[in-house]
Amino acid sequence: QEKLTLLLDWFINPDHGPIIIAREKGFFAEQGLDVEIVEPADPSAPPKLVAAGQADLAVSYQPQTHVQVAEGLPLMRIATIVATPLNTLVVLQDGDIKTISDLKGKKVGVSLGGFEDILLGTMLRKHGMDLSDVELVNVNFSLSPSLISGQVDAVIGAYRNFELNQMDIVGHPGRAFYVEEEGVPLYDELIIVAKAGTEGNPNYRKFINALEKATSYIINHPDESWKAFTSTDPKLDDELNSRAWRDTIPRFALRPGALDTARYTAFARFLKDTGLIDTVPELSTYAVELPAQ
Amino acid sequence: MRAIRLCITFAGLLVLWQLIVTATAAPTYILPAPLDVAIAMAERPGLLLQHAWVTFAEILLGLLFGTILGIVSALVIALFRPAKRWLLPVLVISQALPVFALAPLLVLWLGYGMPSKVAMAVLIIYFPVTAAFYDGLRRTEGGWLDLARTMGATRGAMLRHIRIPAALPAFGSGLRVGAAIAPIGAVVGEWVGSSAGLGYLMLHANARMQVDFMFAALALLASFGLALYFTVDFGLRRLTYWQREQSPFDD
Amino acid sequence: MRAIRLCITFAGLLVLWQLIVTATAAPTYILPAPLDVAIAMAERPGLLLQHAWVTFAEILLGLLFGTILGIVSALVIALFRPAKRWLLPVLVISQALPVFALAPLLVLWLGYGMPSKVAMAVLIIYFPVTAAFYDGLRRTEGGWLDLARTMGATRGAMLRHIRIPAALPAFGSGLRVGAAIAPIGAVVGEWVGSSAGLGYLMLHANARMQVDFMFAALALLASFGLALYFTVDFGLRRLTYWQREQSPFDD
Amino acid sequence: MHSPFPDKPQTAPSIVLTGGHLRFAGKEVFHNLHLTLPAAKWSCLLGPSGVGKTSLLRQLAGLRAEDGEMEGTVAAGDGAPLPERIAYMAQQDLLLPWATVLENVLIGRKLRGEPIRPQDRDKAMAILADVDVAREADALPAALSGGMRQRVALARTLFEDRPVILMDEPFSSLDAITRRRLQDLAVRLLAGRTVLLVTHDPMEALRVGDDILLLKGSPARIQAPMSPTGSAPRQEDRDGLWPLYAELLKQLGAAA
Amino acid sequence: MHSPFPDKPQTAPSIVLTGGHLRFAGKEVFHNLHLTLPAAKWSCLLGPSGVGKTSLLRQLAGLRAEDGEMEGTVAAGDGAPLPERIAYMAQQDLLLPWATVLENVLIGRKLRGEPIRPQDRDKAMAILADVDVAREADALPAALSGGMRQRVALARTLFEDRPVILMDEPFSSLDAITRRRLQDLAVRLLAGRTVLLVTHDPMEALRVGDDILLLKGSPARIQAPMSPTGSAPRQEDRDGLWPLYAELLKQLGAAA
Ligand SMILES: Nc1ncnc2c1ncn2[C@@H]1O[C@H](COP(=O)(O)OP(=O)(O)OP(=O)(O)O)[C@@H](O)[C@H]1O
Ligand SMILES: Nc1ncnc2c1ncn2[C@@H]1O[C@H](COP(=O)(O)OP(=O)(O)OP(=O)(O)O)[C@@H](O)[C@H]1O
Ligand SMILES: [Mg+2]
Ligand SMILES: [Mg+2]
Repeated sequence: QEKLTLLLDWFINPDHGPIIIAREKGFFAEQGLDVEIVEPADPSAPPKLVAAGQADLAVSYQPQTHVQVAEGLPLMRIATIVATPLNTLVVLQDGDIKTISDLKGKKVGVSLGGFEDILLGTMLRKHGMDLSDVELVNVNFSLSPSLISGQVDAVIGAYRNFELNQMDIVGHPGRAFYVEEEGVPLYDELIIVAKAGTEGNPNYRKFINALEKATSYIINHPDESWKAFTSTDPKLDDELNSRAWRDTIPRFALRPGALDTARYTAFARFLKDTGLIDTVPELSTYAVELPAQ
Repeated sequence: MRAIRLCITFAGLLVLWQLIVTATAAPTYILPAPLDVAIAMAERPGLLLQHAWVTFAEILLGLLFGTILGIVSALVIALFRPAKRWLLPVLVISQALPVFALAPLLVLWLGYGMPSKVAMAVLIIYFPVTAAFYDGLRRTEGGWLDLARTMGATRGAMLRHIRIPAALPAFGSGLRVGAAIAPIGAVVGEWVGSSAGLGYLMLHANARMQVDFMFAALALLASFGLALYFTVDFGLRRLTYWQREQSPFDD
Repeated sequence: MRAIRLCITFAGLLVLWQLIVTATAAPTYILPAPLDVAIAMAERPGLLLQHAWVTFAEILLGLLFGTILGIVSALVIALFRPAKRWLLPVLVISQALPVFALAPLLVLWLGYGMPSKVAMAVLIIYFPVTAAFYDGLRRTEGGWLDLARTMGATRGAMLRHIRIPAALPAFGSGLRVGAAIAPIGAVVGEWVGSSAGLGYLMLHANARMQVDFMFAALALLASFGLALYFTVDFGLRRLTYWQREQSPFDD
Repeated sequence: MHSPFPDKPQTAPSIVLTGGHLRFAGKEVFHNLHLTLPAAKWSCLLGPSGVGKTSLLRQLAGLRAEDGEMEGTVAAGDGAPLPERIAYMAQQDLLLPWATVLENVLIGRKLRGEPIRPQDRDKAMAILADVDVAREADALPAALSGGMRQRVALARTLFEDRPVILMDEPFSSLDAITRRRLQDLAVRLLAGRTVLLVTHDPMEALRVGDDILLLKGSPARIQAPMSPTGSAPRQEDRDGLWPLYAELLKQLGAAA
Repeated sequence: MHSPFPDKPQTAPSIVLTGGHLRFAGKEVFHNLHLTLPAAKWSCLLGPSGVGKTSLLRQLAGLRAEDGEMEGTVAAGDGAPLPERIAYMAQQDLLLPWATVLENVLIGRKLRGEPIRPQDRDKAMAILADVDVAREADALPAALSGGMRQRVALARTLFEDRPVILMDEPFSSLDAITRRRLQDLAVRLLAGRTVLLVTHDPMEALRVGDDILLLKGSPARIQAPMSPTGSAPRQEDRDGLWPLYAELLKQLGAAA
């Protein structure tokens, strides 16, 4: 059995479906892999630690990866887990904000992921405003509470599969504005990165194969896979997760190993246009589609 | 008698808590009522305890190493003048830096296991202990030192038989603070990266808005913190047996 | 002379930092070298300073209120026996609860403005100050109290003219610790919710992997922490002017 | 000669201790002790070291024994409350290290919340001059010699100007000459007060005491072997103290 | 009578201070002071309170003045290093509050890193018995009376058993009888040692001192008015000390 260490971006949640199912259903073992999964609480740490060689793989985000690579981190995207954006701008359903234009002069809570202000700026520009028309407030991980309690009028960084359900459950349903419908190019929300230069590691391909098998298992057996998911840890079994699970299934990448070069190139250009990165490095230096073995 | 008083205190705290909930009309996802928390606790006691052990172990190890390190540092600073000049600023800086900023460094060096959490607890406990003990060491009564000098005391013996005992009450002050904040160290460490412990449980629950469960973990942590504080306090009173406490308004 | 020593200390710290970078071969995105940080600092001095003022104000206000609150609490606990029984456990619990856990609550109650950060700094500073001052108050030399009693001292006057001055050195110990950790309070507060301040800047830079800029903010914070500590230390020495410090191994 | 005290007639009460009892873990210091200090007289208490003189003085001053059990009642002969009429000078000087010499002398007024008026300052300075530490009025106690500290403590007691004065070895750290001078000063300033003076110097007791008390034995009992005649301060030769001195030494020796 | 000291012949040196100088901010305590303590003799130092006796003793003991400037050299007559041959008993008892009475007596050995052998314990207990606090050997200092504390401090000094002994008012808190007994004890135990005793009691100086020294004036100067004859401890009447006493008092009075 070959050992691999995988750093998640955050605690285990339905977004990590294929990874957990691959472990629970023995698809990793089938590939001869023994994958150790570590849950951090600071999503910005895993890429650093992978770059520093502290772990083999990390769960990260496509936008952040562009930025990190531009900042000099030796990272290589090798797989995709969630192939659509999850990020949304959320307001209270019965609140004053009906359209994005209503945000002028309001407070917008943000969980600083390094990218949310760009998203928001793009969305605002589409409605003839820019970032200086709102007040950005860092609310860290208290996105829904800060919105529900009225401390902010909107939050950016809320996940459509998660925060929306969460708010609904506590009786304060939210309304989402989808980023890709407001001027942001489509991107992969959750990806797997390795340290650049290690992509030749044959275990990575095996890892992707296991993910692929797990994803198709999830699509085919949504209920069994939910049971398998919660069997990892009984505290995952609650209403929020079960609703999130249902909402996430259609967003899992069916071909995790595949790389949509056009999507990555376009997104890099978008980031350069917004000024977040200065240069657009050669795509092959930070994203690959690993060949079959 | 003491047990009764403790129970009353505990009940009083619960009532206070309930009052705050009622008074502020806080929704459950902001501040759950004590009963909700008790239910959450009763629902998954095994899970809580299992994670609690991890955290308790981290706290105790952190307190142990932090205290040892603090004692050694204070001695070095008090004994060697150059050390004071160079070490003290480092010490203060180490304290003013938010541990969180150092967390990736610690994880990089120590990995995701228990060592990095213990290191975090050590970092937090270290300064109060060092600062207080050092303060005690530098305030030794001059007459005793003079006496020791005329007796031809060796540096080590003077330290052992005069300066350290004389500094014990001050050290005690510092250690009490250290014991009270040790839980923070371990929990912050767990937030940086872990897969077990009450801190992990809390963040996890918090991210899910299972605020009642988060408070259950918090309550467990607070109880342990309280027990630790009073144990340390008891030990310190033993250690400074000659100190008479003044409660001049008892009567 | 002192200025020179300070500069040397500072240079020494930079060298230490560089040594750590070199020795551990830490990559820039985990621990940047001092020069990188200096460059990052020089690039956007205006931005840094503008946010620094916010944080410094939070720290100073937190220290001020935390100290006042600590002094008052210690006095209440020392003076009223029932207060000791009931308040002390609350105090210890308040400390054993990780501020981080309370931070989201504070922010929800006090909003994302400065008050919630000041409250956080207050929470962090409060306990060391209270515990140390209380410790000092309960150890007043019995002879002085006896003397005061025979003189028909009022409670207040005894406190003012004997117990408080006698407890000042211990209070000083606590305040030094408080001053050293005050920056953490403010920064943690900013992490949980803010739109300005060095903590906000650090989160931002961290998320963008501008680690050199993050360390620039960190360096600014540490410098301020150091300055604050030594200012407080200087003030405390003035306050306890009659205390003779022993550095018995100077010669 | 000037007197720092305005002519305020003070009626000094007698003091009566009944059933005085003190025990420390496993050690009975005194038991069922009765003692009367006559009004407006100087009583001098002698006794071997460790017999319980300080403890007795503390009981009279209304202080408790830290680790011991103390019983008994202390009352003034005139039936009025006693505590606020006592000035107590302990065996240690108990100067506050953060206060200057002058502030230490004035501390009683501050502790009672009374204002410090210019005349208080003048009175304090006058007493400091009397005990010869006026030059150090603004110094901190740390800058004083042992004897100077004791003199400041004495000045503080004299400043209090109470009808009842309890003093525990007030002159023990003073040289022979200064001691004599301060005995004379105390006798003059404390005329008409009820005074109990603990001392180790039999001659001192004979010079200033109207009654000599002896505390001896275990548990300790009080004896009143003699009352020198003539008005204090007495002179060794003139007042024929030498035979009394020899007698007192003998009695003390028997006590030891 | 038993002696706790084994018969170890000690050669006590003479002590010479040259150019002794001490000044505190704005106050010259002494200046260009010369002093010789003859070998194996008792010198007794008298002088008004605050004149500088303690300071002089501290200089001889090799201690510095905390806030003052001290100059001058202290040397032993035999040229060998002095510091490790001195035992110093300060004006305060300086007992360690966390150590029992017995441990306080043994502290010198502990501080030098020497082992505590059974015979050390026996010797310490014997000295404690001599000064009459053996019963409190296991008590903490807080449980002792002032005089008992002073006796423990004396026991600690005697236990040190050094050729040079510097004592600052070692008997000041003791009653007349105990004081005499301990003077005799000290004379016996410290025979052959070079001793400097600061005292306020002229008779004490005359009873035990081979040389009487007077420190007086400002800046203070040393005088050596008299050397009583006959071997100590002398008796007031037998050894004709009374005329000397009168003379000494006169000189002290002139000094004050
Ligand atoms: N730290 C100091 N600062 C200023 N003056 C000081 C200090 N210490 C001592 N002195 C002064 O030095 C002088 C000598 O003090 P010292 O203690 O030697 O007197 P002494 O002769 O031993 O008196 P006593 O018999 O009262 O013990 C005193 O006048 C005192 O005020
Ligand atoms: N805290 C205590 N614990 C136990 N015993 C104590 C305590 N305080 C005092 N004693 C004992 O009480 C006795 C009387 O002490 P006290 O101080 O009254 O004596 P004293 O007559 O004033 O002696 P001195 O002349 O030496 O000052 C002593 O034998 C002492 O050991
Ligand atoms: Mg006494
Ligand atoms: Mg002296």
